[in-house]
Amino acid sequence: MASAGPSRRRSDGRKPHEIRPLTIEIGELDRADGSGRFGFGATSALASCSGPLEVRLNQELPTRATLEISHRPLEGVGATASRALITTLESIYPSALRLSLYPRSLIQIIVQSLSSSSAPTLSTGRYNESPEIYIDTEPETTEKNVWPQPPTQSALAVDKKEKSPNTSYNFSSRAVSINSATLAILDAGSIAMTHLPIAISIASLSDDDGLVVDPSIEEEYNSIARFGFAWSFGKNVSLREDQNQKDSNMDVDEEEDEEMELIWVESEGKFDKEKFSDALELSKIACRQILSEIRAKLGETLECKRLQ
Amino acid sequence: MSSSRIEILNDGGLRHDARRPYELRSTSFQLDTHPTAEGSSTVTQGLTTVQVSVFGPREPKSRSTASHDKAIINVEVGVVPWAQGGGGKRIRGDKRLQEIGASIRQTFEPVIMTHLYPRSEIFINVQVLSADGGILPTAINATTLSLISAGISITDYVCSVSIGLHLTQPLLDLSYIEENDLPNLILASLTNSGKITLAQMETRLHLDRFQEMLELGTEACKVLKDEMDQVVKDNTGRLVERMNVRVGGGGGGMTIDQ
Amino acid sequence: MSTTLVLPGDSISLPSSFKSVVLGPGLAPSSSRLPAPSSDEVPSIISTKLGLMSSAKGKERSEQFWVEGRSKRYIPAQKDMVLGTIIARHAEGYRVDLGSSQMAQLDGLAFEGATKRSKPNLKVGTLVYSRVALANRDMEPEIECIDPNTGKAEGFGELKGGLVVSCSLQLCRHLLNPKFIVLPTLAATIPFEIAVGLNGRVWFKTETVSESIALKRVIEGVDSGDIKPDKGAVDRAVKEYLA
Amino acid sequence: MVREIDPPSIQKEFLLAALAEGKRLDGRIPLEQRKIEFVFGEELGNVECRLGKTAVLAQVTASIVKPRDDRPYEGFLLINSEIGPMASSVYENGRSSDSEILITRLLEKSIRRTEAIDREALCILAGGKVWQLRLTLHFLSDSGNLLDCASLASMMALKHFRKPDVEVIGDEVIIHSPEERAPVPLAMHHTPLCLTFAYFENLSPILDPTHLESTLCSGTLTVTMNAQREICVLSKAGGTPLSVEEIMGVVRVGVDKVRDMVKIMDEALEKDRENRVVEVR
Repeated sequence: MASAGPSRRRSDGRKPHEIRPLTIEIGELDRADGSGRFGFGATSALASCSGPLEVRLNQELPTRATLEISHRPLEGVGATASRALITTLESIYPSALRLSLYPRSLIQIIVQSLSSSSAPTLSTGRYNESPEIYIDTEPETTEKNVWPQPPTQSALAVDKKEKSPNTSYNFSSRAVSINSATLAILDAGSIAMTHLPIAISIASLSDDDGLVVDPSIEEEYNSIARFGFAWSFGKNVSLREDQNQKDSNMDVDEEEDEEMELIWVESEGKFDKEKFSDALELSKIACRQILSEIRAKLGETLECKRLQ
Repeated sequence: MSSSRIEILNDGGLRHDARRPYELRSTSFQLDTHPTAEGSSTVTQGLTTVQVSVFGPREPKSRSTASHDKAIINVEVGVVPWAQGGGGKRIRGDKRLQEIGASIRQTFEPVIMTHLYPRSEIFINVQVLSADGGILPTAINATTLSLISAGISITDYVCSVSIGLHLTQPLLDLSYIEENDLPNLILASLTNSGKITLAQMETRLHLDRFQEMLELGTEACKVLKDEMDQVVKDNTGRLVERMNVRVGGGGGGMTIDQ
Repeated sequence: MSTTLVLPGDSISLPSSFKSVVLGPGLAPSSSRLPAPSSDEVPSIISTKLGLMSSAKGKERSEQFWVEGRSKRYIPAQKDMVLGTIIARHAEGYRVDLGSSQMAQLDGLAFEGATKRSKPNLKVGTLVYSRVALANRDMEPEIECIDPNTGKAEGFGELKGGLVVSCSLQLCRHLLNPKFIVLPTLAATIPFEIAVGLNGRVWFKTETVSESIALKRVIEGVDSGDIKPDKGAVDRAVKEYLA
Repeated sequence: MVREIDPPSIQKEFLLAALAEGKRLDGRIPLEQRKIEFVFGEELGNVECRLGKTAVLAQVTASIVKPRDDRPYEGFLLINSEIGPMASSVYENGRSSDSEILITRLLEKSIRRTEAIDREALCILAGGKVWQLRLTLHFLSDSGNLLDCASLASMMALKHFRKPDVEVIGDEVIIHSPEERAPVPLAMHHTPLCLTFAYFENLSPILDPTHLESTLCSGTLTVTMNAQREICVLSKAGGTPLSVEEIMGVVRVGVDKVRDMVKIMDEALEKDRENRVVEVR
């Protein structure tokens, strides 16, 4: 089993803390006010943002804009998974946007997952050396063995640990949805944002090993613990008084203008506090790296569309 | 339905209900068959019966949809549960009914002079009482008659018929069994100008046969139009008599040419 | 200020050499930790939009700063010249669509020489060039077709014939700027009449249809970045589209 | 959510004047289609099709299910074509508008009822196990003519999709992974493609209307044809009445347009096959 010591390579050749090549594009969709596509390697999502639009009477709020977030899975995966993803987004964006500037209007954010969400299913769908004998099938569990299987690297001899059937999106899909929504709002340009949510997923493959940043579908599936972090970047975004109160182990290192606040954490699996704080640190570095890549790519895009 | 294959056309040239290929099913057109509607009509073609009642032009329920310079046409299509004969394959799902409703609405939008009734709504309720194939054509014929009986001004009769193709022999006015087995084309045309307002075809058909079916369909629509026209004239004739309008001396009066 | 890219949340350091600083769209004091009113510390300014930092000399040595971003959705602002479509007509005026979240009110009397009895009679669907008289976030915007201080129409009012093109708000701002060379270059080859609305709509009228189509394609080309906003590229595009 | 607001009336006047001169607003001639582009996804059967600025994503997945009792040999093809607000804020998640119903029904007719996919070939074990194909369509941007773009995306996704090779011994079914045996393409009888024409009062019809043109047109006619000169579906619902010759004229134009589109699709498939190792994943 490729253990993930700091120097050891992972199954797809990446270093443990290395992120897959990013896809960052804005402004693809013609009819939406803003659109953004974000991807970690093969896992990607496309988001569109429109607003402020005319709102229907029953949804109208007098003091702020109504924020309507919807998600469409790639293939008809259970509504619960996409409902959970919507709740995650609904917990992040109202604080990032200045909704009070646009009362009695509607802001629509739609996220479309572009990579299949179903992790490799646990039962006979697993390919290992001998062809799997395949006997019974119940028609209604069509989700169980769905082809095409997500890209599974060479078969890993997996000891049959008890795995819960996958009912929710893996963490890298959630992270990709958050980042694509952020790009879409940036591209729309019609909604004031105070800070930028950037997300990353981290997994720990086994007890004694370290953590891997931006796990692939395969790694995430075999991991014993999985985390999703979203940091928000922006000046004065963190609410703590900055001068005196230096919290010892959670020190917010004081760059000159960059401040970051943790706005979303979700995790599955067993881990101890020490592993969690390692993951937290790793996610901070990773999100900062993603932000700088986004800044570079957006700079390029705006440069070629400059009018002066 | 997968009983022994029913012969579509036997060697004597007759269809399964003993009709000639170009023979329409027996039709009966009745006007004013609904107690409260402004205009209504019940049309039976063969075993398919459709009752259409027209309410309007009236105050639209939701002000927002009303358009400032023309009437809005709303169509609702309903099927009574026993229309398809007991537990048989019911007309599946409301998507199909919604599609029929949308087709009727789009067919009659250019025909009804909606600019004469601004900011109003014309509500067309289509009820399929018994279904033996050709629901849409019968519904279109019934809608034309009910609009006439409601006194809503339309530019021309819209008559509709379904055409099938058995190998190379076109068939007119298909019944349910023929509709399932043959490629069928539903055609609605403005009979005076002979132009086609609606054409819907679902199954595969070679390009060369298509023109022949189109021409045949417009002919059939003209025949249907004459029959419907006759019914309207008789109905109006009776009304005029009952109102005993004296036919004025000289040429001034109302003459009804047979 | 060199044209640097700013992301929402970036703090902006303003050169405090000027008496007064005017914050344009896209900049705002970060509200999360305003300094206590007593302390003279200036609240830190952050950007709330993606775009390039821009600045210009204002009146009496004041300096204007704003973020020049791209966006398609218009938010009504006072004194903006806009192109609207009349969607409804009622007793005392018209409701006009500007492409923003709320429909604008156009009073029947807000026209040159309009009196209670002689009001202009505009049909639904008419295109109107007007000026935003009143716009704030809690009320429906109001527009008028006269210049308040001269009382003249100054080109406002109904626009007949011609064609409307939608493009980004940024391009509309630049089209209104005389130093932007796209329109003068076009005018050299195609004579046209034009009205630029800051709500992302441009109306123009030319003699022939193909000239209008060429104009439309050039404007959309510049907007999407396919045609560079310089004399050579625009001329080449016009020739190609007119051929 | 927001009711579609009609463009100013001068737009229609200009459009009609331009069409009278045989010119369209984006420089195309009346019977010219916009540029077709295909972007293939990571997995087989995932294709995004762009027709000008209109974009539709199609995804095919397969699963094994028990067939219907009265049709033990037939597999299933489910089509999910719900238009979400991403295409344009006019479409809402729950309610389906008229145009959405028309598109869903026409796709259903063009792909399923014309037996584009040989459903008997989807049978693994008669009465026991058959393949169920699920074609999900995502409408990304509606810049006019979603139907043609969706039908192109669907057919390309079905041609691009490969299902695992299956071996039946007695009543045991063996699924071979892509590593062992090359996945098998779907058996397809023909390639039906939709072509939508828009009509304006008494002007000649235009092919592949943009969003503005379809809002201002007085009627549309959609014909689905395949390369074998067969008409699979024809739908002219209302709008300006047409004579028989006009309809036949349009259908003849459709025949060779479909042949060009099939050629474009095959070239795109060929290009993708080269830089994608199909056999060993």
